Amino acid sequence: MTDKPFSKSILTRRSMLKGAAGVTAGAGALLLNGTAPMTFTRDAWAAQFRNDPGNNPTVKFGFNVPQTGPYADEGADELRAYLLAVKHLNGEGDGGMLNTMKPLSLKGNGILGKKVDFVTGDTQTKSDAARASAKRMIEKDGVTMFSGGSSSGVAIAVQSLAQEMGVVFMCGLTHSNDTTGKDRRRYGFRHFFNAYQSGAALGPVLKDEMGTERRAYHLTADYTWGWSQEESIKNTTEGLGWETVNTVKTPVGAGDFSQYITPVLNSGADVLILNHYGKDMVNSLTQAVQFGLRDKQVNGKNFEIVVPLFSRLMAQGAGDNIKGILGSTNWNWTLQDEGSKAFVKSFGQEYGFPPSQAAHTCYVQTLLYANACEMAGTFYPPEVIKALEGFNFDGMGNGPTLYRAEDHQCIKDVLVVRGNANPSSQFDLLEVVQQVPRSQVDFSPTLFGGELGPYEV
Amino acid sequence: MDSFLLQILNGLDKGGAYALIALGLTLIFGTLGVVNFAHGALFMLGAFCAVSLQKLLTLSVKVKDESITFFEAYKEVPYLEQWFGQTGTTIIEYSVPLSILFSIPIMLAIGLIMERGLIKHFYKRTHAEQILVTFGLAIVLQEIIKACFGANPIPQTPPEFLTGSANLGAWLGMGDNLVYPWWRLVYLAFAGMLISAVFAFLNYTTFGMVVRAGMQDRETVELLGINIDRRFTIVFGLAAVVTGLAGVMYTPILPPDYHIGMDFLVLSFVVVVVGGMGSLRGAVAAGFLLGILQSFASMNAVKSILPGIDQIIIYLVAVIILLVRPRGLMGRKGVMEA
Amino acid sequence: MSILSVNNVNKSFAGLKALNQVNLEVEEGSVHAIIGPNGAGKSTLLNCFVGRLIPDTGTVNFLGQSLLGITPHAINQAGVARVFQTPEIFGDLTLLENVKIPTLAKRDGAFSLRAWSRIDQDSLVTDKAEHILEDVGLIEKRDILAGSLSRGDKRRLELAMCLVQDPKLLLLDEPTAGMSRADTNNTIDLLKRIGERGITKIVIEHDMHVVFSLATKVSVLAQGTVIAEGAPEDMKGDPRVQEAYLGGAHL
Amino acid sequence: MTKQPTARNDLLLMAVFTLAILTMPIWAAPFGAGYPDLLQKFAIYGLFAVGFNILFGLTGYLSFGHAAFLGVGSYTAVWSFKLLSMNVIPAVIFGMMTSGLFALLIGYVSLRRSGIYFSILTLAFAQMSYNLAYSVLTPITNGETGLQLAIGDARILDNMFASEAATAIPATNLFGIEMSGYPGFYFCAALLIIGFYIALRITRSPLGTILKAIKSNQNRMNYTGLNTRPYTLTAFVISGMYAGLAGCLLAVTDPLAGAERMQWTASGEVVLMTILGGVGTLLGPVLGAGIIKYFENIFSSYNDQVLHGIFAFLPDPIENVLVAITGLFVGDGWHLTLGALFMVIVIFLPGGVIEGFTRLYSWVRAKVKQDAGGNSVNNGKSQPQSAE
Repeated sequence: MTDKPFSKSILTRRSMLKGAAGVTAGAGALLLNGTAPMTFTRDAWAAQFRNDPGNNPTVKFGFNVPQTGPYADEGADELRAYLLAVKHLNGEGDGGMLNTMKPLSLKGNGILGKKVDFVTGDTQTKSDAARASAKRMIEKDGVTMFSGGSSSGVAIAVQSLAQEMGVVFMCGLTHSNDTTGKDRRRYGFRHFFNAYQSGAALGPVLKDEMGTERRAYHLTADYTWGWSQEESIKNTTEGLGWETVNTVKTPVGAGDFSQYITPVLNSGADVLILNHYGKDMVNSLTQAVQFGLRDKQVNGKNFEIVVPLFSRLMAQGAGDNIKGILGSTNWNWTLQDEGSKAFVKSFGQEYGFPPSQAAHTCYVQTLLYANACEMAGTFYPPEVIKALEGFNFDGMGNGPTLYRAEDHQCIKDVLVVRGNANPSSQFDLLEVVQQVPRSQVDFSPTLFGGELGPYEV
Repeated sequence: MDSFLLQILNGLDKGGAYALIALGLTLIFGTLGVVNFAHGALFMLGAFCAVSLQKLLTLSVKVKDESITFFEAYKEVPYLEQWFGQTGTTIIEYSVPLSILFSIPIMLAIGLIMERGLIKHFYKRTHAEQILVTFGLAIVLQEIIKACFGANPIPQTPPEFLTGSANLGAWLGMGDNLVYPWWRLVYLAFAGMLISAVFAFLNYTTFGMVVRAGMQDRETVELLGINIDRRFTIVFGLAAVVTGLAGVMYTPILPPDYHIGMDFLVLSFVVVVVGGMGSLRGAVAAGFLLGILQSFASMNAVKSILPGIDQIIIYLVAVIILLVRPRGLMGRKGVMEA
Repeated sequence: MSILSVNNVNKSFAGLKALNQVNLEVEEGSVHAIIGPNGAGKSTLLNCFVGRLIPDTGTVNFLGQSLLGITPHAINQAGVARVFQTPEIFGDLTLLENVKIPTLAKRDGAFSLRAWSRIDQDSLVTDKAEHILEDVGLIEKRDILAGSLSRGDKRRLELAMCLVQDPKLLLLDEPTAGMSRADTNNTIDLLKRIGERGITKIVIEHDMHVVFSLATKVSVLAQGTVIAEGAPEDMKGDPRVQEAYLGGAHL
Repeated sequence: MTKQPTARNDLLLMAVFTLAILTMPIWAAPFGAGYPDLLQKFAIYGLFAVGFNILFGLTGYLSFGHAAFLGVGSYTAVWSFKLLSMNVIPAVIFGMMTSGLFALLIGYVSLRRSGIYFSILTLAFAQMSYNLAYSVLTPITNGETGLQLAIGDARILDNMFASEAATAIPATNLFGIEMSGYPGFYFCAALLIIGFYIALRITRSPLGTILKAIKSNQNRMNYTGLNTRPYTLTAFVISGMYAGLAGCLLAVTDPLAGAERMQWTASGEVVLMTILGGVGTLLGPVLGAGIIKYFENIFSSYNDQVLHGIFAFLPDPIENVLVAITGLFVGDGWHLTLGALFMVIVIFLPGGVIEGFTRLYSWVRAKVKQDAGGNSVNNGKSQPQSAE
């Protein structure tokens, strides 16, 4: 890991192509930089993109995950998955999902004959820190692709950086409609599902379990992801015939939610929907249960709580309070398809516990990018992007999946889960109620607007 | 009417928590004059005393789940349950109340060590240096906890009979919706008791009187041949215990993680300053005032008129109070004004 | 002509009468000592001259202008400087800087934005500051931090900070309090030399030695009221004064 | 004896500082910090800290809300990019103006109190700004995601001269020179040098001396004929504008403005930078900013693989032990190292890193003197503490 700060193209390719102005300005930098002008002399298009591995025996990936802050545990799990993916790509270990992925262009000898190397960074779950870390990977370490993240704000911020810099970003955990909606980017890809799909998947299950005459009360984290989820769930439930009693925004990181929970008691609502994630969700759910909401009878029905987006780590934090609560998730380790089994097996053998949904998504994203390079026969981003766009694959844990070309959203099965009332082990926290087929959670790519932007930057 | 009463209860409950945290800080910051940015860390350590005891009590036999072959999945049966049956289960159930006893000596020791080992040397240093060293300490403590317990919140449950809600409405004849969680009522009562105890200690014991005199005029007290240093150490320990207990008791309401202290740090400073530097009464009053105002600002009726008011109410009130009353609610002149 | 005239000033704190119908005329060029036992209201009276306290009733006029409700810095700008009982100086600054601050205040007014010129190249200010430091005998210490001075030196520095402004009226609150006999005598000499500049001075003092060395006029304050007034020699034997001190200093 | 730095000392200091900043890409490279983004961050946060020090270092007023001005500067700059032009000049001008105005308002109210009460007032204002920017002000700030550029932005000035509609989001530029990468760093560096020079001039000016006097003794100030309030307000607004400029530059080099820039932790960060480097010194805040940003970006990137690479020359068992131990302090443990560093510095070097240099310097000088057999060797011109 020696630093060769000046062997990388210091001037952006963009500014080089824009002509003299950029070169004069960069004169100071040029003095320090022997190789930058060389990019002109190479004639092949493939040589003109940022961080071209060229003749290096390795290709470098950047794994940008929260290592500090509230999502540090999730970030650690993501990092484990990435390391595993790198191992499998390089032909080490048991190969994991490389054995189940279809169609597969990868050969288990790295990518296009190059071994995969990686660098890591800390997003701190802050847009600024995440972008700074990503820029380090791009500018200093010379990564060809970077991936990671545990929140939509970070994903969107980093994704737009990817577009500016011309380096592909494979999103980690991000659930907001905006990521592949109004803030979609040509250089960003999302495997994770979105809030709309959560609503679409939960709808029929909610109808089966709770009927069509319900009165819902929303508590919503007061930022873009929360609003986007509230809207999606509201549309779904109102489509079922439910009435929305109230939607209340709560400050992020409020800690004590009691002042928002007590009004629910008198509202006449019989369902509480918590549009919270992470710590907020752990706290609001714990406190809602303490207020006895789940023991209540309203309108002759049992009071229910729904948490539209679940993760196993959150379930751990909420302890017993999660039992019996309905929600949706991208993936769960108890799935019995070949891909999931292969992944859980290699992850479990490597680390001694099952992977989280964030780990799964990060693992799959790495493999998908690698496979696209192999398909395209180059690391040149526009070609890789084209290979990923409209890519149909299977054997990665969510059934047959399409990487949609129009918005870079994966369309695949979504899981509706319930907090396990009777876990058989410390990891068995969520039981899968239904694997909702992808046809049911499909949506028009134009639904949320947005523009991908150009291939060439 | 119900909702109004409930918000008052919420406010009192929140206020109790704020007051307890601020009480510890006001002893350290308002009276010893140390800008202690590690105060949140004391709260966090208290909460993790409860977590540690729970982990200790639930040390378990691991019964392997044979259906899973890739890694060790197991059901945990705590030794206590295995050895003592029902009694063991009950002991585990009472982990949080037991933590009170468990945490007092630990927090006292932490407080004493912190004061003797570090803070003592910083009484005469500038506030800037106090901030840097205590903030550094807070980060270090936090990271140690993270290394031991991870970053994820760890759920804590109160004893079975305190898990549900008290049906206040039925007692008062006011309808079914006036319910309030038992544990929050317990917290409120506990906060009241602890605050009274601290007041009684400082007001009615010789020790307390000497300390209060020393806070007013350190030199004179020292001239009387009293070793005020040692007493300040004990006050620091006391503050650590009070703050730690606030943390222990709060765990069933807010599953603790390593960052919980930082979340309360700013708030605790605001409460102390709004209450007025050097005033214990002020800190308690400000805690309850801010708690209640925050609860009311979160009511839908209020929010529909002033959107976002619940996000800023604490700070808005702080600004108004400090502009109307230059030294907070009950501050003493000349404390930390320069 | 009187430079400061105080008419029927009253001031109470929480019902306690600190000043009771005080009348005082300070002649221009005089050294006017205000003496009296502890708690007589001397410092309270002084605070009414500098804008720290506002009298409940009555008037305080400086050169015909009312001082009531005027901020301390504006009163200073009008020409009133003050020396405190415990020297108030800028401990973190060098002696030279200490003296430059009042020089700047005198020259540039209560607020001016000279953010670009170098203060060490401002020869006008530097010369004046060095000159006054020489006057009070502190010039060798010009570059050390004021906080490290002895109490006597601090007092001299504070005097220098006041004198550099060429005030019309100088208020001295126990200028020799806590000083050794030698330091006291030095200070008296210094004050006498200042006297040659013709600055009007009001001195609050316990030390009768100082009073009789300096004052041209003495007012005796007791229980918030002026009970006697006159030349120092006349005051020496006045029975009212002796009674007021009640076994205090024997005059 | 406190030696007063002369104009010549200062000229030398400026020359050395300018040289050090401009050659940073060269000498920072061996430390793994020689890439544009981190260099930009060094310059930007250095500027932020220099400005903060004008308030805190000189007047002693500890603001815990300076991040608000950073945020306001960023938002204004991005809006200027969106509405007016991708040229950075209007962005910088408007950013400094709005943050200055904002500082004037907040300062006017907050400076009615001093000491801790002032700190809490500024903290409260900043937290209100942050909370509102994060939620109800989303139409202006784009909430959690942060304000970003879009292809369809108005860019009135640019579009007056543009021949065709943009197909991609244009880059921020200075009359055609793109402000990413090294040009962006040199732009920030130039502003840092200018900002540093202004701070130096202010410190040496009558204003600077008066501000220091306010810190030293407010009571004496009142009776010295100087009205302290406008002076402190001036310092507050100046340092607010520095913060605003730093915010602008964050947006210039990376056109995105997020609410988290205004959070109290961001305000706290600049306080820590200043104290870590040395309150009231000129160079200290720049150093402090550099140290903290270095830890955040470089220490956090060391993972076990990197460590194994570093210790590869050792026998395996020793290598593994060393990796295990150092692994605690880097990667996800970088916070721990930073916290420990804060404590070590303040315990052993009251006065910050600059104090360390000063001590080292006097130690070396004493040593040299000794070696020279008592002959006084005065090489005071190159002394590092000419910063003070």
